[in-house]
Amino acid sequence: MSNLAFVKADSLVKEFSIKPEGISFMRAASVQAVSGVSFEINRGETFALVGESGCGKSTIGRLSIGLLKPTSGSVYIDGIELGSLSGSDMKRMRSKMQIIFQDPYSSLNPRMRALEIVAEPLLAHKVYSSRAQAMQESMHLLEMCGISSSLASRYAHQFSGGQRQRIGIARALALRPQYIVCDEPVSALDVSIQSQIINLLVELQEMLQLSYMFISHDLSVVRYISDRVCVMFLGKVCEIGNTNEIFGSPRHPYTKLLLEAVPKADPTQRKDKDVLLGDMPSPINPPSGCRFHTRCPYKKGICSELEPALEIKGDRSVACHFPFS
Amino acid sequence: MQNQEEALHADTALLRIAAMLRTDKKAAFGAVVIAIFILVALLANAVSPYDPYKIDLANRLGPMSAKHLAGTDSFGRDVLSRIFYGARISLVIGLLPSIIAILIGTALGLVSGYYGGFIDFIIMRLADIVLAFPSLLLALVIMYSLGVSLLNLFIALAVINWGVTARTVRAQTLSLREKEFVEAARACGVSDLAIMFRHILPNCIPTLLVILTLDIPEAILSEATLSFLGVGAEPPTASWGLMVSENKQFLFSQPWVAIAPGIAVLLLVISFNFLGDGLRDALDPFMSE
Amino acid sequence: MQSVLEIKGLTTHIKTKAGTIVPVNGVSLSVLKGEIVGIVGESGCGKSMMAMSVLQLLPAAGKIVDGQALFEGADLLGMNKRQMRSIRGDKISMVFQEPMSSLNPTMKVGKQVSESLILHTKASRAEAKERTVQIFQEVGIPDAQRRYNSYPHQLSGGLRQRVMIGLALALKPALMIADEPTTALDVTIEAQILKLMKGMQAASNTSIILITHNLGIIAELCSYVYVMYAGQIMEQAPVFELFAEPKHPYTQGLLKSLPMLGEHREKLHAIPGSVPNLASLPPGCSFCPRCDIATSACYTLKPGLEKISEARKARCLLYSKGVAL
Amino acid sequence: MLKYIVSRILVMVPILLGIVLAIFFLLNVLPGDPVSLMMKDKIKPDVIDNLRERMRLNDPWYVRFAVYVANALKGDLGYSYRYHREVKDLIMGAFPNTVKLAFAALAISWGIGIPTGIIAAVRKGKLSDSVLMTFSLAGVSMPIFWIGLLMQYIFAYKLGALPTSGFSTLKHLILPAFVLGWSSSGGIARMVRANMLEVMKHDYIRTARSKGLGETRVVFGHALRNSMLPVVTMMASQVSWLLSGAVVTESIFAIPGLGRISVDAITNRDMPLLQGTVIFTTVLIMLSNLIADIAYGFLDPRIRYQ
Repeated sequence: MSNLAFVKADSLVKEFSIKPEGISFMRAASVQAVSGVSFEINRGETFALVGESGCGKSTIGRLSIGLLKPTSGSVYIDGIELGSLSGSDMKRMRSKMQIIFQDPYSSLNPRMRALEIVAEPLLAHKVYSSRAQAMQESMHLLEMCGISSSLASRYAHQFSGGQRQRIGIARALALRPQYIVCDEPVSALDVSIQSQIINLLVELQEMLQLSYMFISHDLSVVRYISDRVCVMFLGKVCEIGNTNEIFGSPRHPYTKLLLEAVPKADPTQRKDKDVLLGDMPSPINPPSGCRFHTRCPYKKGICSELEPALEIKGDRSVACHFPFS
Repeated sequence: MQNQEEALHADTALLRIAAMLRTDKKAAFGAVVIAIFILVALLANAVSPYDPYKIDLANRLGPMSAKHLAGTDSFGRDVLSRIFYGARISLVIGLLPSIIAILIGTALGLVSGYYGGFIDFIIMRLADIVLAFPSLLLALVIMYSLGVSLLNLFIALAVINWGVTARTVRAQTLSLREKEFVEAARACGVSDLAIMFRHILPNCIPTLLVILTLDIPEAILSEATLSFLGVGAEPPTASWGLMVSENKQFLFSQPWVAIAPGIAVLLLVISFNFLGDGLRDALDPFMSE
Repeated sequence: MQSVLEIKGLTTHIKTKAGTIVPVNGVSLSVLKGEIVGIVGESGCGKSMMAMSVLQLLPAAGKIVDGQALFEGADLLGMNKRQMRSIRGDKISMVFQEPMSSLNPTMKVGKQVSESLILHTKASRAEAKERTVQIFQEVGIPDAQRRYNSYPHQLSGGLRQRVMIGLALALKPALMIADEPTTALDVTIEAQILKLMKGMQAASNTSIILITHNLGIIAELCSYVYVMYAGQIMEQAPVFELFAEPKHPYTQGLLKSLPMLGEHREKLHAIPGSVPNLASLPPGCSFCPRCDIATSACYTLKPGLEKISEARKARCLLYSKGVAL
Repeated sequence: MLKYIVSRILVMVPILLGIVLAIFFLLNVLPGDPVSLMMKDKIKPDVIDNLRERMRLNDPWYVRFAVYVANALKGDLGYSYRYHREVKDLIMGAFPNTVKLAFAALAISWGIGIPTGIIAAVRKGKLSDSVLMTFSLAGVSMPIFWIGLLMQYIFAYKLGALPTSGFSTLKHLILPAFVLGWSSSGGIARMVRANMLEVMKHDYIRTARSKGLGETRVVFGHALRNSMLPVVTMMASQVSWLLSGAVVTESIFAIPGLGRISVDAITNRDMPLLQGTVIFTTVLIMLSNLIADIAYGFLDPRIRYQ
């Protein structure tokens, strides 16, 4: 299993200091956005990271491609630890891993044309000897992602949200990466456009043998696109496993309630559902024991005292003292 | 929301400015007056009826007349010609030190915002220091220390005015640095320098333009004031501030001679202010970014 | 049953740099007493502008050019400012998408609610405060007495939206318009807010217009649905009928393009093209450039909203009598 | 909140030191030797040597700097060559006059600027917006010395209503305060207007309207406080602007204040006096900066309850 893994994360921890601006001598408080997360992503697989805001999923995505440095723990891409690489080796490594962003507006430089945006990574890595070749390749990539070449010299703002997302995907593909982090790639899109982009991502994966980390809060999309899924709560893993199994029979109470909370587009399935009470606890001051216990309807005494370990059973792991079976 | 995003764009910026000039009468007035002053300054020797330095003691403090449209000063020099020549000093002092200050401020602001940390701390404290001085007093001290001359005035104004630009560019850099297109460039292995020049700087340009149109009138006023106080241009230079100062003792007998150069200052400065306000309105989404 | 609000032929224009656009184009709808009516549509379809028109809260560039909005027998659109103000907040209230930006950051949240009570009921400060604390308790704000004195930034997103709902329901209005009330919230918080809205609605018999892009929310809450596209109502139907058998090709496409939680389909259906730009709509049916079954007639003829059954209408030439397709 | 105030004060210290250093450097290190500059060649060499010794000019500049700062902390700012008096006493004599002028000008500036900004914003694009903003902008666009002269000509000479110079009665204060106040009202009006327009676009204004509040309540109850917050921080830079303007105003109207002293010090090349005045003025500005920051903290609950 692990020799197949293309991406391997080992006990990742990431702390951010929250410092009042300009006051350098005051002691900075810190927030642990990611607290000891490990996972593996196999070649050609879609691994989904789900959870609500503040659960650390975007941070993990950035850690996994070296855009952020972990406070502790390590990331291996194709067996090589990112933290050990020198600047120039890291630059070479970057061509293996890329990222697609959520916001199709802020992810493209408003002062560049679509063609230049996609060509930029090619030029930065001097993939081609001439600029003209890079532009030609950029044109090809845009077409592959459904942007016709007649539009390639337009500026980003002249495209619709869906088209912009396609340009972002073309840019991510430019260096022929094997691993792509998709950070909420369809959350900002209209319903009718979402499925276009999802289909494109799936097609590209089949064509180019890509591994995806698919970060999303939309469980329906995750269910559709992913092979395996990791549910997170406040910087910790709740459970990891095969998507169909987790969605079919969640073992962690959070997963179960999260699934129930999603409004179903079918009025015949209306029911008075259990609503998860309370708010997301503060990451600055996380609850003792199991981080979910303040909101968990099934909690018992031990939950507030002892943090449950991630129990691994086959390819399914769960971190709960009293998991559903 | 989409409209605002669209506004955040380069080639629409020019269109927006053009549209602004068409609809904003005050800004259009400003642009026209500035253009006239620039023409007068360039062609001063052609449009001036007299040599601005020619002393004619027989015609001292002459009234407004067909021969001397704005009268003559205490040395009998033609006031209108001196005002025309004075436009040169005001425009050069208004434009060049401001541009230099903006270049300095932009460079420091970019580095400060992009790299952060210690270098940011140092640059920002320097900016705090420059900004905490009352600008006129700082200029006085610099002129005292370097000696009175137009060149030194030039240096003083450039040194004083970079603070605001540095702070603004830093703030913009900080917010742009977090934008996903900058992250994407980093993920692609684009170098820091290329990110600063290709991704950050171009998105700051509209803001810089607005700062420039607000700095220029300040600089013009500073030159006039310092020259008035005797620590700017030196006699017999035709500088508007100096002209008021030279003739202020005749204010009650021959008011026009002291007042006319001030009208020129007012016209030029208010024109820049009108244009600057128009630009700010037109480019507003950039500013609030 | 008696209708609370009856909108007839509402048309609103907005002046933009690109010319005048028509975000609301001849919209008619009615809301019955105690009913939750859903308006669903994608970005730029005019659903928010329609709500703003009803309360005359349009931005300065907007103008209502035609139509009526009969509320308790009186036409809202013909009212002067003073009459309109006595309706707003008291008889008709609103809940907006962003609870953070919708609350004044420098005013205590309690005061923001009691302000409205004082204005409309002439209550004294002390009475208004007492009533506000009571309302906070009703909308499930824990520690309501203390929260009265909180500022918006001290509350979580969910609590802020509870404050907004408390504000909207403070005076037991006949109608509440909720514009994307849960879009900015996490799934579990969304479920809480939806449950709260449903509960409050049942208790006070307030009618609700629920504006959303999320078909799931429509399916869970509404009894009757209007589907908007490019400023027009494309289809209207009771919720069960709409989801069971959508009549308009746009509605059909939308429903098919949703990845469903319960199943794993091979390929998602996608509506091609982009969400329409209101500044450049096609001459015929506004949906025809993206429609699978459009014929040449669709490009020239503007379809009317045709009655299909007692409770249903659809704007498609399929249902227009006397048009050969 | 206390943490906020303390941090603000601590941030001030290095800036203040930097400013004193910068002034000291400009006045003591750059132009060579103030004594020979001052004395030209009128005095015997041994007198000069004596003076140099007394002023510690033979010490390296950083020693002189340290001595200067140490003395300044004790309240000793040196001795004026020109007036043969303690710099401290001269400053203390001039300070109240400048304070009077500055406060009167501030009152006029806010009195014109804030209402102008509010009305212009509420009536954006209307005639009143245009007229009011042009009036305010004209104030910033005229050189203070010129408008001062113009006012003297009109009110003192032509109408004979007000005195041209001196600072003995309240009447003397009217013209200079108006000149200085008008000239800084433009910045305030611009800022209030811009903030007001910005704030009026916010969602909570729409919420306030959706409650049924009248437009006056919306503007004064919800928009004003939020749009005045940045204006408070501007107060500090306004004090800086007023003190700069006071230099010119005091010269024109012959008011014995700090600005007048500094111009005198320059014309007489009285370095210790110039240095003392500039440093004192800068400290004043830093203090008003601090007050503005603290006021901002109190007014904005997002900082107060951090």
